[in-house]
Amino acid sequence: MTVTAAGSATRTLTFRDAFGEGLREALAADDRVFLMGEDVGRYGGCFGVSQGLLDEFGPERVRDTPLSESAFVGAGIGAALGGTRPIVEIMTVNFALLALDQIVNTAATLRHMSGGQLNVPLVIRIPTGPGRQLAAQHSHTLEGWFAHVPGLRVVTPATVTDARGMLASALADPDPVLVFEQIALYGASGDLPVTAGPVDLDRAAIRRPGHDVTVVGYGGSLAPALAAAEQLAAGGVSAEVVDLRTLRPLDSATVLESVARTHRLVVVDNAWRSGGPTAEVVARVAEQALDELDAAIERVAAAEVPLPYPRHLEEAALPSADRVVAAARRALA
Amino acid sequence: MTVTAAGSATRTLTFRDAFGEGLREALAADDRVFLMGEDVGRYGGCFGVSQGLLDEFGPERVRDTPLSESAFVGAGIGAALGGTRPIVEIMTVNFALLALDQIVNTAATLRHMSGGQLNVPLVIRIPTGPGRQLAAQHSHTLEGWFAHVPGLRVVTPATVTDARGMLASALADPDPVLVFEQIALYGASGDLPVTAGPVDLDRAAIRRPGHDVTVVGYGGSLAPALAAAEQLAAGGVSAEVVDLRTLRPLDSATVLESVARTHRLVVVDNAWRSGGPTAEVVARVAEQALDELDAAIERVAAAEVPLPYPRHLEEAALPSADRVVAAARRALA
Amino acid sequence: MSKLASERSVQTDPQALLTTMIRIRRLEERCAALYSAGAIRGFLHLCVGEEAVAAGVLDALGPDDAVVSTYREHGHALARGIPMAALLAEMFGRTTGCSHGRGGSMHLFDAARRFYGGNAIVAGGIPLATGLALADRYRDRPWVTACLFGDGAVAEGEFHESLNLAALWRLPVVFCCENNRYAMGTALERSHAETDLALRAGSYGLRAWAVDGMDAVAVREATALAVDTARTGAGPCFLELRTYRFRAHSMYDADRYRDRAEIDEWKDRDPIDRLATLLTDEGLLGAGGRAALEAAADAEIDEAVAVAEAGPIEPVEDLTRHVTTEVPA
Amino acid sequence: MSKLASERSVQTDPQALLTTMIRIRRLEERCAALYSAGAIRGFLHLCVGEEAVAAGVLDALGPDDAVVSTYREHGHALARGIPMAALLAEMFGRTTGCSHGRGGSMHLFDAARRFYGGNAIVAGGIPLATGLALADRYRDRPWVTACLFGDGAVAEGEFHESLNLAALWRLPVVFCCENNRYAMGTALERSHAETDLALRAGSYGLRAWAVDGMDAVAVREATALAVDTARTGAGPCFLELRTYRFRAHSMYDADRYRDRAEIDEWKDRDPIDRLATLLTDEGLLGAGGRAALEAAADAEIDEAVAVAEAGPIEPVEDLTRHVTTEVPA
Ligand SMILES: Cc1ncc(C[n+]2csc(CCOP(=O)(O)OP(=O)(O)O)c2C)c(N)n1
Ligand SMILES: Cc1ncc(C[n+]2csc(CCOP(=O)(O)OP(=O)(O)O)c2C)c(N)n1
Ligand SMILES: [Mg+2]
Ligand SMILES: [Mg+2]
Repeated sequence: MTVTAAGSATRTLTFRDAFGEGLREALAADDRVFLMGEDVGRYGGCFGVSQGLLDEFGPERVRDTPLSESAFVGAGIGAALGGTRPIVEIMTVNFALLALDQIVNTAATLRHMSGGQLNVPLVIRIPTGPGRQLAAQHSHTLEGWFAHVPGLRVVTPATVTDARGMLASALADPDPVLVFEQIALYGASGDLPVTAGPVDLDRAAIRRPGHDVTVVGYGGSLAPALAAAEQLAAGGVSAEVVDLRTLRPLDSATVLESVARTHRLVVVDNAWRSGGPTAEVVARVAEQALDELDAAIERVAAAEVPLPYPRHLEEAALPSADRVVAAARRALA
Repeated sequence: MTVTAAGSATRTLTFRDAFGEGLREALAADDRVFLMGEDVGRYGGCFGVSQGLLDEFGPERVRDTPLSESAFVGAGIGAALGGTRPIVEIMTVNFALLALDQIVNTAATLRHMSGGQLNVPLVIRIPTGPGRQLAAQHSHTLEGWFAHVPGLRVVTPATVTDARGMLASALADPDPVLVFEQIALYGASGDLPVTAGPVDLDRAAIRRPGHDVTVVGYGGSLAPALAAAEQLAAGGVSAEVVDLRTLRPLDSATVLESVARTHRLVVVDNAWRSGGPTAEVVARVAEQALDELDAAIERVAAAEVPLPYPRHLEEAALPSADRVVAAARRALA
Repeated sequence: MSKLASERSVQTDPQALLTTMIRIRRLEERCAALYSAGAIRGFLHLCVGEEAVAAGVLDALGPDDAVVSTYREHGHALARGIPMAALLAEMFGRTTGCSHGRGGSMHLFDAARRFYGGNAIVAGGIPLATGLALADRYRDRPWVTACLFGDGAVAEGEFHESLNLAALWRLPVVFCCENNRYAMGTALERSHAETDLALRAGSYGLRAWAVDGMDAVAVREATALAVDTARTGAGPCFLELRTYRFRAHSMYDADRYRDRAEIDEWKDRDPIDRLATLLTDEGLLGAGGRAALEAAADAEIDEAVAVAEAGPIEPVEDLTRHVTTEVPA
Repeated sequence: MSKLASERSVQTDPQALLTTMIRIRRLEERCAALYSAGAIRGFLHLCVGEEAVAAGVLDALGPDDAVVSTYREHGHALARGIPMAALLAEMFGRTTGCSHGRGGSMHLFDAARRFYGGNAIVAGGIPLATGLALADRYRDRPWVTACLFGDGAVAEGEFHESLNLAALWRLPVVFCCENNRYAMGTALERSHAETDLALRAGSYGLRAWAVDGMDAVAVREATALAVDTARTGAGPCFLELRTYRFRAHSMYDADRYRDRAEIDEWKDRDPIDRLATLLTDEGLLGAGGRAALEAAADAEIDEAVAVAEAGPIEPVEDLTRHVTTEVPA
């Protein structure tokens, strides 16, 4: 634990540990909570997030499932209806495609179809994102698809504090919540205030205040946004960085307020450019704040290609701090 | 057959028959072509589109499948690799969720993963859309999801000529093409030039020229766009109506050119508002033609609710000509 | 095959089964008329001919047991005890409907009766049922979930994944496959390489057997046995209930894919006629007894239609309600 | 169980199988080293211990037959005849790789050899293989598709849907389940209610049997029989090839979920040792014969590594190529 200049105590931990602590706390706090998914138990989680939990909580509460994404996600929905609080892990978003029917046609619709009689207090954890040379089938960023669906909440922790706190908030939500965890961040560290607890799931956050240009990111695109802001600052440009945090419901008010201050907007997205979730951010600004804009909106997103294996091509396909800086400079030109 | 004033011969037929004729012609023209899907044969197609084809072409070429969306779509991919030209029907887009893994992780990626060695000349027909009081699980508009994925082509016939001609064009494409057919249009009729043949799949079309405001629709949202233009004309407003036709690759140039003439944009979409395919249209205009806009962009889209069963609520949830007119008037105010 | 009254297990009340079947049959026929008259819209799937399944399965469940069904669920819902007026109001899209009018015919729900729909995705309810059973197991409750689905659903991946999961974890589910030999227009043998569905299900290591689904008493007793098995922790069971639908797949279907002769053959095995005859033969149903039951059902339906029609429609201002839970401020 | 040389079917050449297995083993071990050195990236799944499956299955196929595999496919690719240099260049991300460098270890392709990947979605290749067989059937070609996948894949819905479809349509596919008893860290009996996978597969009405997957000759002969069956129109077959992986699931896996003793027990059945011993006993492999094969494999690998390393990387300007077919203007 360290104490910062301002006197607030923090400790440093990895995203992996932050997510893991969130799980441990959730299991300890409420015996209706259990974790299920492929290799969450004996293996310790594909990325080590749930290491140790099987020993601590036993096989009823930390359940390894067969390779059956549709069935175990659907079983999570049923178990949630049955009064438990399941946390279902889909090993990565790439395999979530196999469970989409259950998520979209059942989890998201049950409350509505039943006229409000039922609710589905289910949390689905989905590791996501590119960056590890895993090629075309293992590098998807599909958070935007889920964010399109009424009835779901989609959160994308991009800081250690959110990684630590979002699960508790998600479990407190009476409706289905999808938590997208960035695989590329698991090994990264950040500072967590020792007083940190559940976090607000309704609001975007300004991660760095600024007044010349607004840079919007979320999940895996927050890091290049922040790095770009750093570089821009060195060149005398003050960038305000907004972390969307929750893609549905989308807090566009925070973005609009920022744009009202800066009059310039760059959005950053690991998803393919066309139809990614930041298209919605751009659309809302174009609808609601056109007069505020002093420059064309810039998008920095993934190239329109299934992700290639070689590092140099994968890097070229993805947003980088340099590309964000260049976009911001265009907006300021 | 009728001969219009201009002397061009046309005949009137339903979308159902237009799609059916396209199928018949494709089967007759190339013996590598076969049709497969649930109830396409004996039943005649869930909506009657393939009525009669089983008798005409036999069970090898018109194949009823078990209820196994993932397997028969995947089998279509494999059969395409194996030198045939399968047309796979997924009964409606609502069930396409069960086949998304095959479409996204296999059909869209095989060419790239193999470094260009393979291509997948597969056509998938997907009836889609709301409007028949089929409620929350049977009224999806998810074309935009597919349009997000590099490697796929997504076409959305909204006129009888496109309904008649797009299949041939899709079959001529060496890569996977998804043809979304509007269920609500099957029974509607239109005029088809007797000389009509394959159609261009690369370009949007201006369905009605105008100079005051651009109204963009596609598939099921073209009809309210056109009806609105009619109403607007009665009030002295000249609306230009653009039919996107192909959602991927998106021909934004046609939209941008129109906006450069009208300086006002209304987009109409049966998909849920947040993250629907028209968010991308709006985003492109905001990126590339901000200076052309004299008013905030307007979106008329589906309400953020799983579609409700009662007619009055379903209607209220969907775009209508009146809502488009109101949006256009706001843009012109 | 059905046993004589003296041999039947004590809980089975054949008169009650007959009454339920007649109420279902008459309600379904009325629904067809209401659909033709435009009062019911959307898709409408009737279970005429399959009433023995609805009556038999549902009668074997206790009030705490859960039910998961399909779009062909009117009979299940009625047999579960949902009032006719609530069912009809739902099909009329009224707020007094059992799903507040939001769902229509394919989405009948009743949380208090643990009736979890009404699912229009074929096989979509099977994972859900597995999860309800998991919750009961997890919370140590002696409840069972009955999951109803068709023969077509057996071809879907979700069926396979769920049966394996339920068998692996020994969950208290009874999988009730209502095998009416057709999935829309596709006959069983054109959908399944192995048409003995109980044999197929048995390969997951659970108890599975076929039952005459035109015999309400047999269905009731088989279900009771399966429910007992599941309740006592011996794991899930699978019942293949062999039945037939007398009407088309939906009101939208021209029914061109079946032989008239085949339909007639099955109609000869009408589950209502059959049980009524048996009860008459055994002296348990007097002359005019069946007609009286039918008249009572019709009276109940008349009243329910009137009540349902009087129900209000939801104001358009409420369009986006029921999407997420409304948390009181 | 393997037969004596005199009893083996004429086509089976055990020396060739041994050579193939040794080439696979040495290549895999080299890949591990290259991964640790950072020359190979992404996920790397090795098949050490499972070489008898790769050697035996692939040897039973003709050049026109098709192969569909998984992310654990180096051995299959090599046994199919893809040159080592093309495999290694792929793992190094060079344009001379068998997938032009775009795919990496999990996505080895070779259209000319009808090797259709290299699929990183568990069970994702099974529908594809079914479709390749459908095309052969449709075009009246006497070709067979071999579809390789793991025991974990059997739990997926796509397995079930595909087996039913293939059996229903009597398609010429041989489903080769490489049962190494683990799906990542999850043991067979914690994934499957019924662990006799051949029995499960048999319930689709196709021929299915289990084979000692540590015996290359047995695998070869079983596959030949299955391929013949499929080729002559008698429908698909399913082979459960019982084997074991000696190394972790991937280079990323700490392998904490298996007992050392279990691993050692299976290592005693090493398929290479076993066949080498058999051949030695039968006088078909002289002293130093195995060492010579290993040395030859190493020399081949050394040269292939050098060739692969010399391959160019793709220019960044070409990033968006290979997404759709480039139609010449
Ligand atoms: C996943 C999915 N695919 C297709 C459909 C369209 N559909 C609705 S009912 C049906 C037939 C189902 O047959 P079966 O399971 O035997 O039930 P039955 O209608 O005979 O009661 C089909 C194909 C659907 N609703 N869901
Ligand atoms: C659909 C899907 N779910 C999960 C994964 C992650 N994953 C990769 S390999 C694997 C285990 C597969 O086991 P098995 O089928 O037995 O093959 P093996 O690795 O043993 O060869 C898992 C869970 C995946 N790639 N695809
Ligand atoms: Mg049926
Ligand atoms: Mg395995």
